[in-house]
Amino acid sequence: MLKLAQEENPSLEGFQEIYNVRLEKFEGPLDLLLHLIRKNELDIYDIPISVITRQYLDYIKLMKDLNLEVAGDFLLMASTLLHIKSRMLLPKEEQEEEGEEEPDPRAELIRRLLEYQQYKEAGMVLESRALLGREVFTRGCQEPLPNAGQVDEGPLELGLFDLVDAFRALLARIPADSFHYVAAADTFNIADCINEILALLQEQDTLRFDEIVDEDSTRERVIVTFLAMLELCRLKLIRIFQNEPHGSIWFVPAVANDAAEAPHE
Amino acid sequence: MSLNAIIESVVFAADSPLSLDRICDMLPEYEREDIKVGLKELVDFYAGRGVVLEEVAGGWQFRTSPDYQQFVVRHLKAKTVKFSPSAMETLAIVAYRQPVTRTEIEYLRGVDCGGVLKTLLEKKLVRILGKKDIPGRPLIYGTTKEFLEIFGLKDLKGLPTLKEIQSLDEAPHFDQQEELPLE
Amino acid sequence: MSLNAIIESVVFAADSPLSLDRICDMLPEYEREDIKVGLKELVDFYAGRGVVLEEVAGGWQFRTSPDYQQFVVRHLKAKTVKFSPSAMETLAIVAYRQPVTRTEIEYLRGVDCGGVLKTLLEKKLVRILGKKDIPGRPLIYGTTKEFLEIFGLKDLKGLPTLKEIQSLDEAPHFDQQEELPLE
Repeated sequence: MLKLAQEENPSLEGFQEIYNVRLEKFEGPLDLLLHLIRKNELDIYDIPISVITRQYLDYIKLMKDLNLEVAGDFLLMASTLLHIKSRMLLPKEEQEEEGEEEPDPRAELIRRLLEYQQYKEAGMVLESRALLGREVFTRGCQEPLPNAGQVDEGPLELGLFDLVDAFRALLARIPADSFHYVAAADTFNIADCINEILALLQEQDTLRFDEIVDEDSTRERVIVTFLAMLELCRLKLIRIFQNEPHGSIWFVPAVANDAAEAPHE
Repeated sequence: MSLNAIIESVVFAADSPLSLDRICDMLPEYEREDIKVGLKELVDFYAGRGVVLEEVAGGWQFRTSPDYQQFVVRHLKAKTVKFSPSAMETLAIVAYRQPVTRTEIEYLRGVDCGGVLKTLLEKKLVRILGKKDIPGRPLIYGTTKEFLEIFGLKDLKGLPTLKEIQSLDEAPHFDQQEELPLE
Repeated sequence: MSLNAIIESVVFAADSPLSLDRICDMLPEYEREDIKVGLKELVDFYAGRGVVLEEVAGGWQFRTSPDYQQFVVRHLKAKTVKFSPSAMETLAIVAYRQPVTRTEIEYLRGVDCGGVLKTLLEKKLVRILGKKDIPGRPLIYGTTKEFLEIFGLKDLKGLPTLKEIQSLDEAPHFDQQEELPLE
């Protein structure tokens, strides 16, 4: 959102006087609500919802009048406020029909506002600390050390984001069709299932089919697991056993873990 | 050759904070207790000087004292660390609520946080901890060691305590906010 | 605020040795003679410690005393290892595409990966899963348990998907957010 200095928009003066709203940079709808509450010296625990809703909507309208883009988050809050307002207007009897003691429709909003305020403030407290690179500095010169170049023992320091980011960068370089499919998390697929089986086989030498699927598993999951198993078998990554007809299906890794086999490519 | 001088040289030469464990590993000929005493003595020795010994991000590091900022920055090219209010709000939520999902952060802030989160990930202040064990398995976020280093925190327990939820009129008024320039 | 502490902080934070001229330029509020005396006093103050103030290459710099070199070099082994972009990329391919052959990795990266793969194998981040049942029977690679440990993952399903990371760039998804209760 934008902050507009009054002098830049003389035509707004009247509007601002009437509504006592000043355009500022707000971090979001909660920030704006807190501002309105503070400005009107309202009790946050007992927000006069119709007052605050009206002012909030006025603010949104002002933004629109100024052709400012109103973020969806602000509109969403507007509808939440209207919803709360309408619930407050419901006659008591009707509320009682729905169940026992209806909680205050404002309760959730109040809790969010209080919590938001707490974190907003915590952010400011953090920001006011003496920060490395701003108030404090570490040694600037490199310590001249012998053979500092060839070092690769010591603990690894890696982040997941770095890993995915590396992959992302790679994909950006590569024509999309070289990748048939890249992990999707939302549905259970064969690739996931293969990974899961491989991961399990890292921890144990044998695995039973019914360890992976149980009665609660969906039909889809059972089929996918079975297909994954076949695929692994085809890749000669696992071997499959069945001791008796209709008995448990057992998997064992086709290659012993970390076989002494060196890459001889 | 005094143990304190050894600790001093070792901590000085490291390019990130050295934990007590690491120092002990590096100096197996000395007792952990003696190393601890040494660190304590060094902290006292440097107190009030231009360079101080501090415990940050679970380790020990020499840093300039904030008192001398105005002089130190004179020759450093302005690579000033700056955080927008939205970055700080998001960072505070991640710091205090970790492990936390994006949905939770967005609910708390009331706005979309994708862009901010990505910036925080890129700046290595926030990291992906893994996935939450709930349907949909959303990613969960937490703060990094760099976060502790930059904010000069010993560990997460060293985070300033959150103000108890109180009524608004008692809360401080953040007047500085009004000065925020147009982006 | 003593001049000596100011000089100390300024020299410590500088990224190269600072000449007397330079220090004088930086501290115009102090006399050159006083700065010279300050430097001299600091040299004496640090003499015999683990860290000393020295004049090198025409400038002043703090460095570890040569007497403690034997301890300081132990660092080299204790330093945390960061990965090169090529190692990261290769690891990412193995993680996301396993089981994968070297040819596939090289096809994707467009460069030879023998060296990087070997490093990853040595670091136990990647392992040989077996041989692929195609002509030539190439080795196939996958990630290890150590890989999961280092990244703090419970299992491979904990890997963030590209879709999830990309969603950080995407437009706000505020509409789904409304009903989500926060625990």
